[in-house]
Amino acid sequence: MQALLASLLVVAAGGGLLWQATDGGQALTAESARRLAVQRAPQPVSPFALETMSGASATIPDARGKVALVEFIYTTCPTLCQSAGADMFRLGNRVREAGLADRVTLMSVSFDPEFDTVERMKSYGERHDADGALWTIARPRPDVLPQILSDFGVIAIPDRMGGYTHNVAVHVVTADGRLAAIHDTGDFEGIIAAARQALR
Amino acid sequence: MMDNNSAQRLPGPQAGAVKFTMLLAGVVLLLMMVFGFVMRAAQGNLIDLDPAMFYQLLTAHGAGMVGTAGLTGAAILWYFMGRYVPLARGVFWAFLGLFLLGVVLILGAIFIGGYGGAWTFLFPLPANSGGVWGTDAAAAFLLGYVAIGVAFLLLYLEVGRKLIACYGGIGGALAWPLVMGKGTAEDAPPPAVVAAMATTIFNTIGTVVGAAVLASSLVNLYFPEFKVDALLAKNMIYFFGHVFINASIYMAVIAVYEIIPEYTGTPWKTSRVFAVAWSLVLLFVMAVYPHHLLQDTVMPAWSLAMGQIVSYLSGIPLLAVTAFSLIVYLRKANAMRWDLASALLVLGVAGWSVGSVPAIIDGMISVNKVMHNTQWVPGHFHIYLILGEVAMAFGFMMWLIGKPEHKAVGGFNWAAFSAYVLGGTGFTLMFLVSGALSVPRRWAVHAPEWVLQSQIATGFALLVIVGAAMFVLRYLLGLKHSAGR
Amino acid sequence: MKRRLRPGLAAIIMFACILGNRALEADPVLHVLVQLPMLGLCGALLAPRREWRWAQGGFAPLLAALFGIAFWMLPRSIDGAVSFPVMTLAKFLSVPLIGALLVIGWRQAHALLRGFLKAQAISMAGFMAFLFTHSPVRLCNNYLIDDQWRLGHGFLFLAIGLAMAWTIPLLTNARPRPSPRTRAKPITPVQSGVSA
Amino acid sequence: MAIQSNVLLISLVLMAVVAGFFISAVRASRKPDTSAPREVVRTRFIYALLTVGVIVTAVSLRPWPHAISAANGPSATVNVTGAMWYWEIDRETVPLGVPVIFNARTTDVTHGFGVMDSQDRLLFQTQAMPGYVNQVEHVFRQPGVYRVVCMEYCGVAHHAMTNEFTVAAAN
Repeated sequence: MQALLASLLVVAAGGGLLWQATDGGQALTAESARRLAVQRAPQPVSPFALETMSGASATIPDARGKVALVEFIYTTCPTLCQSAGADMFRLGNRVREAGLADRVTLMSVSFDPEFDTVERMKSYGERHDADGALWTIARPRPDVLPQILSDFGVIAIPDRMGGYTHNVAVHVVTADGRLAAIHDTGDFEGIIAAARQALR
Repeated sequence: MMDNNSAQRLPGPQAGAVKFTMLLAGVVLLLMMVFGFVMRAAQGNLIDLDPAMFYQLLTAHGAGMVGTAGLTGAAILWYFMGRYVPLARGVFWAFLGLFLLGVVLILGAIFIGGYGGAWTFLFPLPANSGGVWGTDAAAAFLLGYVAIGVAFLLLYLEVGRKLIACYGGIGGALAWPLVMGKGTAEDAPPPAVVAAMATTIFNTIGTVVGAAVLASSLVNLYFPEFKVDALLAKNMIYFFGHVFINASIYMAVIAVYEIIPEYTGTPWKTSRVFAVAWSLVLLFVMAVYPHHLLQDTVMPAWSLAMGQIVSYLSGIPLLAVTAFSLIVYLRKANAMRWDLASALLVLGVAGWSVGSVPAIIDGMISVNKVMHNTQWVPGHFHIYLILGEVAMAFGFMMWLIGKPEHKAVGGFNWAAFSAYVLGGTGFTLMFLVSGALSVPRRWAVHAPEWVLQSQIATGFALLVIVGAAMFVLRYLLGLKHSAGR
Repeated sequence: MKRRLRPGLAAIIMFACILGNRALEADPVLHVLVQLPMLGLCGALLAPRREWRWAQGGFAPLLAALFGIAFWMLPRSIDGAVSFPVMTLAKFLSVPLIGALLVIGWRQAHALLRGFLKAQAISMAGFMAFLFTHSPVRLCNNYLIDDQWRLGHGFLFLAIGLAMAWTIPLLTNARPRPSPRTRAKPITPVQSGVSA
Repeated sequence: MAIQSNVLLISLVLMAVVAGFFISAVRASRKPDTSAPREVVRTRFIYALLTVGVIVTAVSLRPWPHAISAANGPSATVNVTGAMWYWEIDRETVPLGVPVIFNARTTDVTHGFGVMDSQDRLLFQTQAMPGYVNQVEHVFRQPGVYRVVCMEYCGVAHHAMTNEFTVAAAN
C-alpha cells in the first residue's frame, strides 16, 4: 500500500517535472524553449550601439522607432550565414511587398566584431545585395558582445575549423526594446506577421 | 498410444484463461473477416464505401489480424509451455489486459479519430494525413502498439526466463548440445520448447526494435523538428512487422507439435535436424526482412540480395523439417484419428507450406519489381494466414473443447471445414490472379476491368466467414459442454 | 568490493567529475555517456542497503529514477547544464540520487521488472541513437552537429553493448547435456492442478 | 507472354505439388502404410532444395536487377516526384528503345512509383521516399501512352494518384 502510494506520488511528481522541463510538452530543445519563452512573453534586451558597414552608427532598439529584424552572423561563415544572407535579401523584398519598408529595419549583426571590420562587412553586404538602407550589416563593440548574446540567447561555439557554429534565426525587436519573436530565417510569413504584431 | 497421453488430454495450466482468450480471438477474427469482406465488396462495386472509410477498415483489418494472430499464437505458446515450466499466472492476465488496452486505443484511433495510416504506420504517413486524421489519433494508434508490445514483452520475459532456468540457458533450450553432437535426442528438450525458445528470442528482439521506432514516430508527431530517417524507419518497421507476424505462425505451430502426436500415436521428437532447423529459423526470420524493401534501390545491394537468398532459405526448415515430418507422421500413423482439430492443424501446416511458394517467388528481386504491392502480396500472406496460422488457431480451439463427438468430421463440422477450405482457397487464388494481372493492393477504388475478380473474391470471402462462424459457434457450444469438467 | 571502500571511491569519482567538469562538458559524448553515468555510479556506491516499505517491489524508486533519466535525456537539460550554473549544480545533486534510486529499486525488483527495464534500456538507447544520428538540426546549442552525430553513435554502441552484456551470459550457461534429470521437474497438469 | 503470367503458372504448379504431398499423406493416414519416406529422403530433399536455390539465385541476380547501365550509349533521364496525391513528371514524352532512367522522389510521404503499359500491366516500380532518390531503369519497346500509378499506400486518395507519359521514337 505504501509502495503503491509512493509510486503514484512519484508518477505525479515526475510527470510534473517533465511537463515543466518541456514547457508543457512543447519544447525539448533549448532553441525551441528560447523561441517559446519569447513568444509567450516578450523579453527586454539591453540597448546597444552598432557600427554599420558604411561606417555609420545605429542602435538596437532602433532609435527611429522602427521594428528591427535582427540576425547574428560572422562574415567569413562558409555555410549557414551565407544562406541566412540570401534569406535576409528575400525577407527584405517581402517586407517591401508588405508595405512595411519604412517601419521595419533589417540588421545582420556580427558576433565576431574584432575580425569583421567595416570592409569585411561591406564585402559581405555587397555579396548579398544589402542596400544599406532597409538592410545593413553591423557590428557591436567587443566588450558589450557577451551581454548582447546572453540577452538574445545566441550561442556561438568554435567549430574546430576556424569558424563558429551558432543558432541562426531572425529576432524581432520592438521599438521599445523588447525581443518579441524568434523565427527561422526562411519563415517569411511568420516574421512578417510578428513584425506587424510588434508594430501594433 | 503414448504413455503420457492421458495426462496430456487434461487441461493445461491456465486453461480457463486460454479458453477465454481463444474465444475473444475467434470473435475478433470474425469481425476482421467481415471488414475484409466489406473491402472486397467495395472493390467489386457491390457496395458504396467512402474511400476514407475503406482505408480505416484497411487499417483496422491489418492491425486487427496481425494482432489477433499474435494473440492466438501467444495463447498457444503459454498453454503448452505451462506443461513444461512453472509460469507465473498473473503474467498472462497482465498480457491480456495490456493487449486489450492496446486494442481499445487502436480502435479508438481508427473509428473515433479517423486514423487510416495502415497497420505499417510507414513514416511519415501517421504525421502527414492530408487533413484526414489528427495528431492525437495517430498517437493513440502508435500508443496502442506500444501497449501490445509491452504485453508481448512481459509474456516472453516470463516464458524466456523459465525456459532458460529449466533447460540450461538459451543454448540448452534450443538443443544446441544435440546440434553439436554432444547430447542424445532423449535428453533434448521437446520440440515445443525449442520452438518457444526461438520465438521468444526473435520476437523479443523485434519488440525492442519496434519500441524504438514507435518512440521515434511518436516524438516526431508532436515535435516535427525531430526528423526520422525514412529509410531507417522503414527498415525498423519491416523488421518489427515481419518478425511479429512470423512469430505468430511459429508460436501456433507449437500446437501441431503437441497435439498431432495424440492422434498419430507417435511422439514428435527433437531430432538433430529439427534442432538445426530451429536455430536457422531464429537467424533467418531476422535476416530476411529486407525482402520487403526490394524496391528501395538506395538500399545496399548486398542487403537486397540477402533478402532474396534468405527468403528462399527460410522455406527449407519449413518444408524439409516441419512439413516433411508431419507428412512422415501421417503416413506412419496406425489409423490416424481425424476430427475437426486434427484436420485444421494439418491444414494449417499445409496452408503455410503452400503459401510459402508464392512468397518465395515474390522474394526474387526481378519478380518483385512487377509483383510488389500488387494483390500478389496479400495473396500469399492470406494463404498462410487463413489456411495456415488461423487454421492452426481454430484447430487448437477445437482440441481445447475436448469431447470427440463435438469434433467428428461429418455433418455440421464437415460443412464448416469444407466452406472454410473452399472459401479460403478461392479467396486467396483470386488475390494471386489479380496480382498477376497487376492489380495494386490497398486501392479503395478498382478499375472496371478488375471489378469481376473482386466480386468473385467477395463470394469466396463470404464462404470463409460462414466456415469460420461455424467454427466459433462449435467452439462456444463445446465450451458450454466442457465447462463442468 | 569491500563496503567500507565505497564512500572513498565515490568521493574520488565525484572529485574527478567536479574537477574535470569543464573538459567533460566540452564534449557531449563525455558529458552524456561518461560524466552522467559516473555521477550515477557515485550514488549507486553510496546507496544504503535497506529495504523500505515504500520501495517494496522496487516500483517507486525505479520510477523516480526513470523520470530523472528522462529529464537528463532531454537535449534542453543537457544544454542547460552547460549554459547555466544552476543546472550544473542540479546535475551534480540529482544524478547521484538517480543512481542511488536505481540500485535501491533494482535490489527489490522482480525478475520480470528487471527484464522489462533491460529491454526498455536497450530500446531507448537505440531510440536516442536514432534521434542524434538523424536529426537534421542541432539539438543542443552548445554542441556541434558532428558532436551530436558522435553522441548518436555512442548511444548505438551503448545499445549494442547492453544487449550483448545481457544476452551473452544466457548463451554461455548451456550445459553439455541438458537432461530432464538436471532441469526442474516438468510441470504436468496433474501436478500444477487443473485451472479450468 | 508477360512475366506475370509465367510467375502465376509456376507458382500454381509448385503450390499444387506441395498440396499434393499433403493430400496423399492424409489419404495414407487411415491405414498402416509402409511407404513413409525415410531420413535419407529428407536429406536428399534438403540438398535438392539447396541446389535449386543456388541455381535460381545465380540466374536471377545476374545481371543485377536494379542495375543502371545507361552510362554508355544513349539514354534519357526522367524525374518523377510524388506528392499527396499526384505525380509530377518533368517530361511528357520519353524515347523508345533506349534505356530510360527514372529518378523517383517525394515531397511528403512514401509513395510507390509504378508504370503500367496500355494493357494495364505493371512494367516496373520503385519506392519514392522522403530524403532519398530511388533510381530505376527501363527500356520501352512499344510506343504509346503509359500510366503512372502509386504502389505504396499514401493516404485517402492513394488510388487516385495517377499520371501519364508518352513513349515515342526519338527523332
